[in-house]
Amino acid sequence: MTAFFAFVCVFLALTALVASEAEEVLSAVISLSVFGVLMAMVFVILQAPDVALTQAVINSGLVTSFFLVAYSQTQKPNLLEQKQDIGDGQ
Amino acid sequence: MILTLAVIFPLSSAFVIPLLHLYGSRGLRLFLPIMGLGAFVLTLAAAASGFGDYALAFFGGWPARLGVVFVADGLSSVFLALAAFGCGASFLYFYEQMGTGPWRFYVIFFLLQASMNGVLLTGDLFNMFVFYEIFSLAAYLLVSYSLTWQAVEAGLKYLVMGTVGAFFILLGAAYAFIATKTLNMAALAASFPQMPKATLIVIAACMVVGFSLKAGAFPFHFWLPDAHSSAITAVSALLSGVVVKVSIYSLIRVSLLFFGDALPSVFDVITVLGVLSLLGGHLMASRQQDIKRLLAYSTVAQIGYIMIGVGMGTATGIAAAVFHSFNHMLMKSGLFITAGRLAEEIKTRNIQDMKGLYYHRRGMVLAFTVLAAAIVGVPPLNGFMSKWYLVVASVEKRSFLAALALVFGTVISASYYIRVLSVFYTPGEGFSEHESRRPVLAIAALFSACCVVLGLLPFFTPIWELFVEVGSKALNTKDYIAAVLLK
Amino acid sequence: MGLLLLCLGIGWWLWKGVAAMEDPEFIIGPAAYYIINTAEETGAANIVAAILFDYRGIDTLGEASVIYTTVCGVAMLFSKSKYKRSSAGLSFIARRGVSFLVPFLLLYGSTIILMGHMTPGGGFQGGAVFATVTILLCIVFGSSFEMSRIKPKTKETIESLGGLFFVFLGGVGLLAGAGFLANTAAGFPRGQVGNFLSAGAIPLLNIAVGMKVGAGLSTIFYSMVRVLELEFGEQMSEVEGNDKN
Amino acid sequence: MIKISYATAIFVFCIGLYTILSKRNLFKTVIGLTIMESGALMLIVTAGYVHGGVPPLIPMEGQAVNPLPHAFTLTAIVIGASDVALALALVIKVHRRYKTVDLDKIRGLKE
Amino acid sequence: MRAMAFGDPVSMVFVASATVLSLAVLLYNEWYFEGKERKTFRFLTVGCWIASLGALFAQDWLVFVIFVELVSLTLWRMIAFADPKAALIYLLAQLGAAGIMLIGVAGVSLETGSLAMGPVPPEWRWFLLFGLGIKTAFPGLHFWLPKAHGAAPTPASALLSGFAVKLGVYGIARLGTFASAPELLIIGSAMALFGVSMALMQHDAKRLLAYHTVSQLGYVVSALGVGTLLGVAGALYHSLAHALFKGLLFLSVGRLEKAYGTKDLRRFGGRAAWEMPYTFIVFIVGALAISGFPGMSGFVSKVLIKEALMEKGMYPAYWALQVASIGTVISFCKLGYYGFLSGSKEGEGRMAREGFVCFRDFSGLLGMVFLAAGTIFLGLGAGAATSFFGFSASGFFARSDVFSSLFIVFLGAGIFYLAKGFLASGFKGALTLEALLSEALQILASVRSALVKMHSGSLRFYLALAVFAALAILCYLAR
Repeated sequence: MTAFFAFVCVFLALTALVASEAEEVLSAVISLSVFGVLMAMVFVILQAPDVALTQAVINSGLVTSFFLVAYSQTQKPNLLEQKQDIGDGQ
Repeated sequence: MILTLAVIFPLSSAFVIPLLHLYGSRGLRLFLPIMGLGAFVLTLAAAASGFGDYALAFFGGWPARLGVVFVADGLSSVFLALAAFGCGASFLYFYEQMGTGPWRFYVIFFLLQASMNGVLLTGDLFNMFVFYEIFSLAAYLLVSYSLTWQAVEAGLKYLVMGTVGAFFILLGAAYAFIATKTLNMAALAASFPQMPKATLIVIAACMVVGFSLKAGAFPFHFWLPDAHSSAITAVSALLSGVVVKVSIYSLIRVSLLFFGDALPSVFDVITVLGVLSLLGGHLMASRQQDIKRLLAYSTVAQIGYIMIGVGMGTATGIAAAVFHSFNHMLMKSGLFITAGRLAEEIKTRNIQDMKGLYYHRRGMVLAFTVLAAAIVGVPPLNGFMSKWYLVVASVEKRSFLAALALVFGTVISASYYIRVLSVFYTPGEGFSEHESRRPVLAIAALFSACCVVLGLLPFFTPIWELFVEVGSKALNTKDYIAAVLLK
Repeated sequence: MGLLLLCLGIGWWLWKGVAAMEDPEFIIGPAAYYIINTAEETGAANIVAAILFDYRGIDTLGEASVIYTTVCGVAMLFSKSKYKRSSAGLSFIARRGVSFLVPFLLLYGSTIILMGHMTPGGGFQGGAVFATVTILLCIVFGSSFEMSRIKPKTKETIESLGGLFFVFLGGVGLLAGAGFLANTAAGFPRGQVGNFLSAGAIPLLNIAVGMKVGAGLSTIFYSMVRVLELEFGEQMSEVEGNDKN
Repeated sequence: MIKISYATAIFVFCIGLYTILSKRNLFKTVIGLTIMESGALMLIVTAGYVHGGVPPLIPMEGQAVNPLPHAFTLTAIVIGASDVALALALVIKVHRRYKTVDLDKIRGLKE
Repeated sequence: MRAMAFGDPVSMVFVASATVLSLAVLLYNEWYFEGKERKTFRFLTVGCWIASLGALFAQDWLVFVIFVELVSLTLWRMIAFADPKAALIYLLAQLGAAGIMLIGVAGVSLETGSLAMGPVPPEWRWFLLFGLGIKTAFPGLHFWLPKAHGAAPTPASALLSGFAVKLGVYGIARLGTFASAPELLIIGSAMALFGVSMALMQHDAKRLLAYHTVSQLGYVVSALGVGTLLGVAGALYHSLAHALFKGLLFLSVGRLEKAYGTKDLRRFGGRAAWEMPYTFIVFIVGALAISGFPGMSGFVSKVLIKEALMEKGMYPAYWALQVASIGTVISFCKLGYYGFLSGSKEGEGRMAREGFVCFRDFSGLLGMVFLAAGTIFLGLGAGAATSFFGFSASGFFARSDVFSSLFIVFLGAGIFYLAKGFLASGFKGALTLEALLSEALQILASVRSALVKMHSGSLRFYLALAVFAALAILCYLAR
């Protein structure tokens, strides 16, 4: 059991390193969701089912989708000038 | 009962506002002042209940060791009063300026007030972290409320640094939990001395770093000038006056309860941070041209004063720190409200362009002068008295470095506040001649009056003995543990 | 390079802090009490849900208001943006497949919420599943379709009602004089451990939190995605095509 | 077993901290925040682990794991998620003004 | 905190000097200022008077420090009318002094449990002495005095050297126990010599008078240092006399300045003695008093101080004071000669008539006559004055004292007559303390610019510094 857990931990650390060192932000976000799934697996091994479920749904599910939306916002070439959007000089 | 209501009432009014906005927006104009007033009164009631003896509120009927408990003692009641007045003033200012248009601001404002009361009252470490997160998120949002690019950038930087600080606090709480498997502060305080020294060091470092990062002490203060100067006036008054003090309260509570006798060298670290912030804040403030940035750096310096008081670790030290926090709330909120309103009216924040403002807005500039004199430490006002008590506290502990830093700080703060005042009073070109609206003047006048009253009070009434008693009660943890756990 | 040293230094100190403590053989502190008395005191089979909603109920209320702050804040940040253009939906096969899948997802989410006090799960996880459902609709069918089905007004109402319901349940405990968020002490029926109608107020609180988290997270996603603009040119026609059927 | 997970948790925390400090892209900073937060979560959960433990559900066979850290981790995960959501919202707004997410160019508010 | 009670003889002396001087200055203001400035100055002078009364009647150190700060605030306001920058330096010096005194007072309240004014445990004596030193312009700490006097309008500098500096002396008097304090003696004589030597080098009338204030205070401080009742009496008497004749001298120089529009000795009209006869007469009274001419108040107090010094056999201090008084005589001959008698090329054109048209002109002179009368009364009525202190110095006008002071006066005049050419130009002093001060400011400015560079706006640097500080804290806690 410990050997399997050690393997998962090493893999976990690797995914974290990939998430931080990847050049392309998209691949970083994807490896972040993989990291979330692995973290859920670690919680299962540590006998914490509630936490595993939450981790799976929120960190690898919702947070990744927020990242993707935010990333697409910044990549989208602005069709029209966005001046009003920021509401400058309130 | 009162303690729970002090948190639950603002929270539920935050939940109610969207419904009111959607289904009965006419009612919003009536309900908002009621909610603001209710929150103010309940917070004061909670403060009053905690002043004499420990006031406890158990959640879910479970005793302290099992569930979460709200504890109001002398220390938290002074800070509750401080929060009540600060939030009340900012609420009044914003309500008078913007009315009920931006209803989302009020939702976040009430959440901030509820979570601030939560942090000041809670007796559970993790619960304090949760409430801490709420009011930090609310603070990030209020900073970036005006959506100008400065506010958004300041909000982002405040968020990233604040979250790193929050994770350090979470780490500290986690380590405390690992060692003692409980998170109730009283139970923790009882079992801290038996903890291995390595863990104790990690918890102390994490807590001090986390809370001073949130409070804006020197090496961690970089977000504070940007955030407090680019926020709108009501928010920067709220941030400088109240939000920063809550982190100071948590620092006092945690360092006294846990490291009072287990790790006394924590207090030397806090003193050094205090001296650094005092010198750094004043030096940076002395070269600012933007009046709100000047006031923000002055906040960093005043946080240094408070941390020097806390760092002494004696009853008079804590009393001086608490007294100065209250004074600083009065002075800094008043300064931000007056300076902010003046800056908004003449559409510029550069000090040099404000020449001759005295001859066009006499009331506001007079209030600004009294408050500036108070914050510099001119004798009859409260700034002087709190500085005097800080000097007494630091001399009592024979730490002359802190005492000399206090004196040096007074001298430098005098130099840059006088620079601002001299610009105000030199006759300059004509601004549009009109007096600010009634309520803002009333708030400014009220705050400067409080400064004068609090300055003279220690001569006639034993108010200082009250504060020393608060300090000594906060110091003896055994009394706290007995009150919370045995009942 | 220096930064790496900094972080490793912090890591080394943290490791020294943890290594100094020996591994626990048995459970000490309040958790031991919870494991023994959860069954008869709260009637919930899932001890973590009992802790979350009964022993330390105020934490969860704090938790729900953290999400509430973020939702209100993100909506405030994006409330001034003028562009409410629908994002392009996916191809026909994806739409048909997802429309088949959505009911099961909703069923799964509601089971997590309702069975929260017996099996691992609860308000947060169920609410998050509901949020994923709305996000799925938003991506596959385009944000205007999702907006037509679930209007932002209803989402805000659900969220606020959820919060008020939670505070109301807590108030019941307060009125009964047993402190805020009191469960069995405030008269909620404990019922038989393990079956559906048990554990007093915990299922109701689960529902309240589920409503709040579900509506909240989808509002966050919606207000972020709403301002997504269309690529100029080719995608425009494809969107009209999809909307017809 | 517990010491390994403590070590991994602390290592992941340090990776998160390193990402925030070293990377210039704002998204990487927010990713770093998430990773740091997950490291802290793992630390709390392993605090409750007992060798040969059983998940804390009432029909327990044998020694149950300490359920208290699970409640805290649940709360901490949701707090982390809302932090990230707000951070990303602000990142979008900052991008609108600066047209870039490079941290070294976002230095409008100086001394 | 029993704050207020009627003072004992020591504070009565200072109260008397404060009242007399502010009355004279009030009268002088009428003439010196016009329009709105006059109103504010009237208000400020009264405020300064009340604050100093508060300080003199205070029974406990904290209230004393509070009122002393209020006095310096009102004086700062007065100086700021003429030159805000010098005023700021003055105020910062006073605030620093008050702060350091606060530390001392805090120490006292800890040791003795009470804040009562009175002898102070030796450990905290140094703090209080340092703070009071800045107030009484000890040699090292007097950097603000010449700048403040040079810039201040005349009534303000009269008040400043009149009793603002005296409060410091009052503090030292309160501080002193009746044992002899050698450090006060050394500081006193150093002040006397330093003040006179710097005064001789000045060519700006007001700065000259300012340095003379330093040297006269040297007399008072060394008298306090003697520790006997006679010493204290001499010190108090001299400070009272000094308040009057220094105020007189400042006011008369002020009239010169108003008439000729310049303070520089080298550019006076030269026939001021004939054009402004009354001012000249009053100036002569002041000059004689300060140089200790028999029959003037200066003479009485100097004799008292010298007797006190001789009684305890402190010869080095005695001779230092003798040399200083010779120097004083020389510099006042210089002031009198260049100010009133000998003309210089540039000063020819200006003419000044001293007309007495309305009460305003008259009141200016009235103030000065009032002070001159006080000086003369203190000089002649010495017997009555000393009895007030509770001892009778009978043979006051002993021939030996009269002869020695006459000898000093004529010696000084002789030296002046011989070295007239050399003194006229007045070269810039050697090591001025300003250089040292600007050096300190330089370091401060470089620290500040380093700080400013740190606030570069980059988030990564902020976080890196935060993590580094966290590491430092960890290492400190673990040592």
